[in-house]
Amino acid sequence: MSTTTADTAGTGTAERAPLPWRTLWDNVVQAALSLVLALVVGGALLLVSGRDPIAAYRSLYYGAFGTTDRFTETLVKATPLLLVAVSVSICFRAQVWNIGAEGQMILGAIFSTWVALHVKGLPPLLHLVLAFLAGALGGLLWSLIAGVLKAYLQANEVITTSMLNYIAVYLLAYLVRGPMMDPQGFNFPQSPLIPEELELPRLIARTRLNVAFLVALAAVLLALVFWRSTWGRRTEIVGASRRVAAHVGLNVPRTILLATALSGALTGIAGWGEIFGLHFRLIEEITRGFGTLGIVVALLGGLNPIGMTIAAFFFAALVVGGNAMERNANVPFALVDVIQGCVILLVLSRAYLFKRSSS
Amino acid sequence: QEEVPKVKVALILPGRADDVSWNQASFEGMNAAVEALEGEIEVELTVVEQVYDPVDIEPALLDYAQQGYDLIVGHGFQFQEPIIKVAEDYPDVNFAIGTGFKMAPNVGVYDVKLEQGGYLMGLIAGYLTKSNIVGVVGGVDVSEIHRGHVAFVLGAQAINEDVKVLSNFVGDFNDLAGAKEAALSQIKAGADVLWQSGDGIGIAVLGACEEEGILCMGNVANQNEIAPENTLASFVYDWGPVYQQMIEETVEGTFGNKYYWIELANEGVSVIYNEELAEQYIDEELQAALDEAVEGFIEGTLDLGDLDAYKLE
Amino acid sequence: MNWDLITVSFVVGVLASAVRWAAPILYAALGEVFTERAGILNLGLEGIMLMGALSGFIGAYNSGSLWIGLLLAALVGMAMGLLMAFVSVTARANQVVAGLGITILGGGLSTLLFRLFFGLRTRPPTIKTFKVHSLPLLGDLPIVGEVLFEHNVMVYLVFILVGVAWVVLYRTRFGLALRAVGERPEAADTRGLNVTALRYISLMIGGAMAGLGGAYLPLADLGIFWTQMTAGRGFIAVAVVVFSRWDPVRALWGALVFGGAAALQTALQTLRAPIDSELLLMLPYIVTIIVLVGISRRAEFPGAFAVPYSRGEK
Amino acid sequence: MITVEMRGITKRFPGVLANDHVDLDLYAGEVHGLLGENGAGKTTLMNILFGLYQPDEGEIRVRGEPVTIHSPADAIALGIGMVHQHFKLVPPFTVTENIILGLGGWGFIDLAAAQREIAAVAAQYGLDVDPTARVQTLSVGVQQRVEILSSLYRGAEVLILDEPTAVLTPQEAESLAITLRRMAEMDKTIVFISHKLEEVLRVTDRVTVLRAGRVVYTSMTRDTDKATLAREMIGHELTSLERAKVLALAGDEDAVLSGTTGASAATNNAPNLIEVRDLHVRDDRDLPAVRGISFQVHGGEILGIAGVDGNGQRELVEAITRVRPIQSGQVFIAGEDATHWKARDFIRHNAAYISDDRHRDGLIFNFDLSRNVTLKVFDQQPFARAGLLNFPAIVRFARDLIARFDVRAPGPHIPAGKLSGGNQQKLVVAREFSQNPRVIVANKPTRGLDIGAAAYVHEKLLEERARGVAILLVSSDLDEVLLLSDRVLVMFNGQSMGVLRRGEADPQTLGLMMAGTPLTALRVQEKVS
Ligand SMILES: Nc1ncnc2c1ncn2[C@@H]1O[C@H](COP(=O)(O)OP(=O)(O)OP(=O)(O)O)[C@@H](O)[C@H]1O
Ligand SMILES: Nc1ncnc2c1ncn2[C@@H]1O[C@H](COP(=O)(O)OP(=O)(O)OP(=O)(O)O)[C@@H](O)[C@H]1O
Ligand SMILES: [Mg+2]
Ligand SMILES: [Mg+2]
Repeated sequence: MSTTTADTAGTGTAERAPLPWRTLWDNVVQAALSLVLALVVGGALLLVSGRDPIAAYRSLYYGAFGTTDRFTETLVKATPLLLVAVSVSICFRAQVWNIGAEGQMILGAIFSTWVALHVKGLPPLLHLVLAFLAGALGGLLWSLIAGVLKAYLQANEVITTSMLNYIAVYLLAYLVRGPMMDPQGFNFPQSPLIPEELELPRLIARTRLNVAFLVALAAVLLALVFWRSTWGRRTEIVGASRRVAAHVGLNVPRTILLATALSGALTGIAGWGEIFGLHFRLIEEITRGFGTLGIVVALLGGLNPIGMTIAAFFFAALVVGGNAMERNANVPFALVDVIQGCVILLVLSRAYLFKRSSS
Repeated sequence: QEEVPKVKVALILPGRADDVSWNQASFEGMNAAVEALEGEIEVELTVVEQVYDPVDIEPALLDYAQQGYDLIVGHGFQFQEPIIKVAEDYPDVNFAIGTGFKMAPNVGVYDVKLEQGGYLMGLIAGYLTKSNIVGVVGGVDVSEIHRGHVAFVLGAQAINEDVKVLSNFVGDFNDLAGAKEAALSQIKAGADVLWQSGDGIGIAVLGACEEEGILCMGNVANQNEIAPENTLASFVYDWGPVYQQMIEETVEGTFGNKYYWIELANEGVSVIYNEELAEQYIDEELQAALDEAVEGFIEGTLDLGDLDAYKLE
Repeated sequence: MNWDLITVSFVVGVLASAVRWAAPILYAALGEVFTERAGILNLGLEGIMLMGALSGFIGAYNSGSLWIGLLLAALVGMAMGLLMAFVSVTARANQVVAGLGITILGGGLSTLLFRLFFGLRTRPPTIKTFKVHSLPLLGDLPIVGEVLFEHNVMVYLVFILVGVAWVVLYRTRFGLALRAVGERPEAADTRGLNVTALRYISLMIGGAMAGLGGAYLPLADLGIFWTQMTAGRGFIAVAVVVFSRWDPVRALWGALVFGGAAALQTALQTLRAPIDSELLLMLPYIVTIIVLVGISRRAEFPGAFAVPYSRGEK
Repeated sequence: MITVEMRGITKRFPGVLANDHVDLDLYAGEVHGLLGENGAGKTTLMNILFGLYQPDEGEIRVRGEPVTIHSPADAIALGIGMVHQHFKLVPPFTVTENIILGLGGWGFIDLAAAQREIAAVAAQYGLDVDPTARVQTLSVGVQQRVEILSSLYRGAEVLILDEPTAVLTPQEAESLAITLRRMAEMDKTIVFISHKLEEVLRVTDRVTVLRAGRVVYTSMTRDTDKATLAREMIGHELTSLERAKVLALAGDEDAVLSGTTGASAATNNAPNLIEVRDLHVRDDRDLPAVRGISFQVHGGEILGIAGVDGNGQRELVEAITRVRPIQSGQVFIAGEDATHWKARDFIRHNAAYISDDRHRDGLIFNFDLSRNVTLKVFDQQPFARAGLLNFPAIVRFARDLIARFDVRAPGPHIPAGKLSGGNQQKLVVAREFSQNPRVIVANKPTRGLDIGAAAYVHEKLLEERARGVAILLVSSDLDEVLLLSDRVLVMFNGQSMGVLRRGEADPQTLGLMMAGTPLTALRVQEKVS
């Protein structure tokens, strides 16, 4: 048995060619309305806790879009969100409820950093590519654990992937204190820095926006192509009904494995991007929250590549702006979480709450 | 009338300001420093809590740097890398790292000699144990916590050759119930004096000792009141003086490229005893050992060696 | 490794610790059994438990009665369950994301409200917890007595609730209806049952139980509230439910297996097993996966698991 | 006495007017036949009466009182029960649990008492069921009895049966008819939906015909006949030629098709395209279901498999089509050993398969029609090039099939789940026939089709046979088997009771064999007597 969860968020199942624009538009309108509602709720909470909502939201907006620097931060945050969302959307369409992005990202980071540190004597570009592939491989292998357990032993992936997340966190903790610890690092839990020539080039000087962002956009293109491909179609059929898929001659376990593998590879790449674009060494907690938010982004984007791009950008703005609001408007950090939770729940309920407005 | 210099200071805490521990000590120390400087320097202070994830740290630093803050304090080892990176681009802004080892002309590191506390608490535990088993519980095996645990072992062994020291890490600073179970497990294994290396989980360890009726010691803040029947002493941090020093140096332009320690020598740390219990338990021999150790630390004659390299198996 | 520390008393301690680890998880898992039997996957347990912990603490702190704390925790948990019900049943949203949303919301809201209620303090507010009571006769049994019958009242209560849950689920018409709704909602619907209402109720039961499970931590164990103090127990509860195959009695075993792994991990650290603590900390999660794989081939998910219901009428 | 009056009932779905100002009166003590082509609106109308759908317009009165039926709970309270085409039972529950579900408050269950009560009701109506059996272990016929019993136990005065006989064996259908008559005598009202005209004429007291959502005809059954009913169902918009054909079909399909049915195209040297040797297969519960079956089907031949449902037919078909593992024995397709093939190999060898359960195996309900018709071919030219889908080609193909097979749908983009049952079946048939197969395995291919559509499928099968295709046809409808098959193999308890040639196969012999008497034994008896 599979964990099947129907999504109401307008996953196009009609052969109206690749993108159901109309559904997408409805989604955007409804999402915007629910966002407004969430901000109203958040505003009320701000008032209750004695803050000025207008000032707070102004600093949120400023924090996310105010200057080029702020805006690039939003894009930086959108990068892993987008990669994770594209990745999980593949699994989700196959009805594999992989919530293990967190762990897969960690493994991607571990593998790619290992290659950066331990493979010697390669020209930088080749070295970087190899590290990239290693990152993909790390994520792929970690996600395949759950994939194999699911495809051949029917182990529920919601559970296995969430357990694997914990295991990955402790594995990383172990590595940065043990085998991969920086010997010159005064026992700090981190690896040595990767060679400087492997750092991803910045797209805009003095900002953190780097090539990983382009990789995320490439993943979106890849997803657009994927859903027009026979492989994508096989994945969808297996997702829609394991039984029908078997009857029309598809190899169901293999399709599940391929979907989890592809998904894991993309998430692993997200881990690679964080290390090679931002941190330049293995540290703990690099992925906190991306797994969850990436999943949210995927579903709010209706598992549609374009929808997810919008959602990723939006959530990145919310997070970056939220953090700024916390810093500059003296809003308690917990309130930012509350607003985020409200946004998620309201946006999820959008089709119900705003039924009329879009039909 | 002389004009009072103005300084904008941002304090970034990785946890809650009311955690009765690491973050709270910093929060209170900074407020004390600001107050102490009143009239001399006008400090505009911003505090932000729960900036824990590396992914959020760098944006926070950048944001403050761009807003023209003069001193940005990151209260934890996870701030080291981002601060080193950002500081390069903002040479006019000063940055302080709470525990670390990297510095720059505009970056200083402040840290606590927790090993001093660990050693003193180890002496007490090693001396008072009847079962010859003592224990220490921590959140995560990292930087000053690691040094503290190691020094605890050394202290206990220094005073009691036969002592066995148990050491548990909970893996999560918020898992209080897990910390309590770790303490209970040590008690079941025979430990009869416990210490803890702070953070929220420390309170849970004190709770376990209270429940089981054994002696324990506090850390970071004066925690003697939390379990007054059982807590013999607390190793207390006071970041006020170093924060004050850092702010003053920011005004003077001498900040950076150095360590700002709180230690016994500058009274940044101290042991506060629970009077009633101290009377009962701390005899002359123990007192003498403690005094000697404190003296050794202050004079610099007591050297524990390279604690970072010491592996707690 | 300190073999000499392994005494009878130590081993008994490990087993009793397993029971204590299991108790709050079991509360949440029992409730989730009802929820999932009705066809809803509530991944929001973690957030609901945190809200339960907070409200239980506030209730007890202000009233001076732990029982009022428990009542409040159950009510607040129920309210969170209602929220989940609205999103997943009425709005028919994806349950995985809805649950994650509830978790984020519960985590933030509990911290926020704690700060609003108690402000910034130098010392955390505390309460006296439920005392440990050794049961008459049973508590005097050697070994078993200390492992099972020397606990606080919330541990005994959850044991009783296991039986109650079993009876309700298998011996009452309500339980039958609930299982039908999760197995084949259209069958329940055509027999005049209100699928929506039953799913709401199942989520309210699940929420109330998760609230109690969360409240266990401040009221029965620690005496204080702490941000994120559930530290993943809500997700573990979901795992326990799946590997208990939606059965209250097996959920008891499942929670004990996890509790046992966690207690064992702690014990091994205490004994200074020659493994790094980080690797030992993985133990409970690895055990969970292994147990899950062991039973998965036999795990018959409720027929309509995680599938929203509608009559197909647009 | 009038029990139910429906007045001006109108129900719209996106793009479809399912019911258009329908008036319907139901009397106590009558069996009321409801007829109409696939998609005419029969199920919709009854779902409205049962509270599953809300009408857009119109009024319902029960025993003279105007009522609003918001849900099945309301319907049940008004004494209305419904047995759906697709049963709504909880498979892992026992019969008793299914029947008492939703009744008697929320408290403790007194299982013994409930079982006694159920047994009593069952006895009263002559319905034979074991109250302690798990529903998932019961045959379709028994499951239907559970559904009927469940309504009666709830005190239903009005019982709606949606195509109850579509899944029954002739014997089961007969016993159902008896039960219905008995209920009518007890003054119950029964609505009987069916596509089988003879049955309707035999069982009902009155009939109503729906066409395109409208009531076009109502009559006492004794005042009407097959031809009239068929004409009313099809309507007058057809050309006279088509109408003549359909009417003829309704009257005597055999005669119309005789031109093609008579002689099999198979000759002795026609290739042997399907062969099964000593096949053993297990069912979902891992019990032996097929126990040593062997046969061959040549090109240009239809081999019928007759048998009471649940005697291993499904497992046999699934083993041949390679969606179920083979225990032992061999399967050959077009001369190749297919024993170790995958379903994909079967399909790639130009073999088509129509499953008897379109819900589970055949269609993806939330995929649109174009996706559904290309499920097996989307990765082939011209639907895919270089691994990418060619959407225009796919849509063109779908439009073409929809038109050719007369699938009543607003277009290729609507989800398959929104089609009426019969049109869903047509969609499956269209897909399977679209690739010019050499081998066809069809399990109950006309299940749920109206007479016109069923005749169309029959015609198609015969056309394919004429093309030289080997066809394995499984059906529990004896008429269908007899009409189409060149030879008939009767299955009982997983084994073959023997093979009859066309002409040898008469309903009586088949009946005996289906009940478990091997042909050899019959022959011996014949000789003896
Ligand atoms: N998951 C799958 N299920 C069914 N068929 C598949 C699947 N993946 C690939 N195929 C089929 O296999 C063909 C070749 O794909 P691929 O090269 O990936 O597989 P393969 O193992 O080489 O298969 P083959 O046995 O056909 O050579 C595709 O055109 C497609 O029809
Ligand atoms: N839930 C629905 N959503 C959209 N359209 C529907 C729905 N249910 C039925 N329809 C449409 O309403 C029309 C009538 O369908 P209905 O199922 O009542 O036909 P029917 O007479 O029972 O046909 P059949 O003999 O094939 O069972 C059909 O065109 C069908 O496609
Ligand atoms: Mg119908
Ligand atoms: Mg190939």
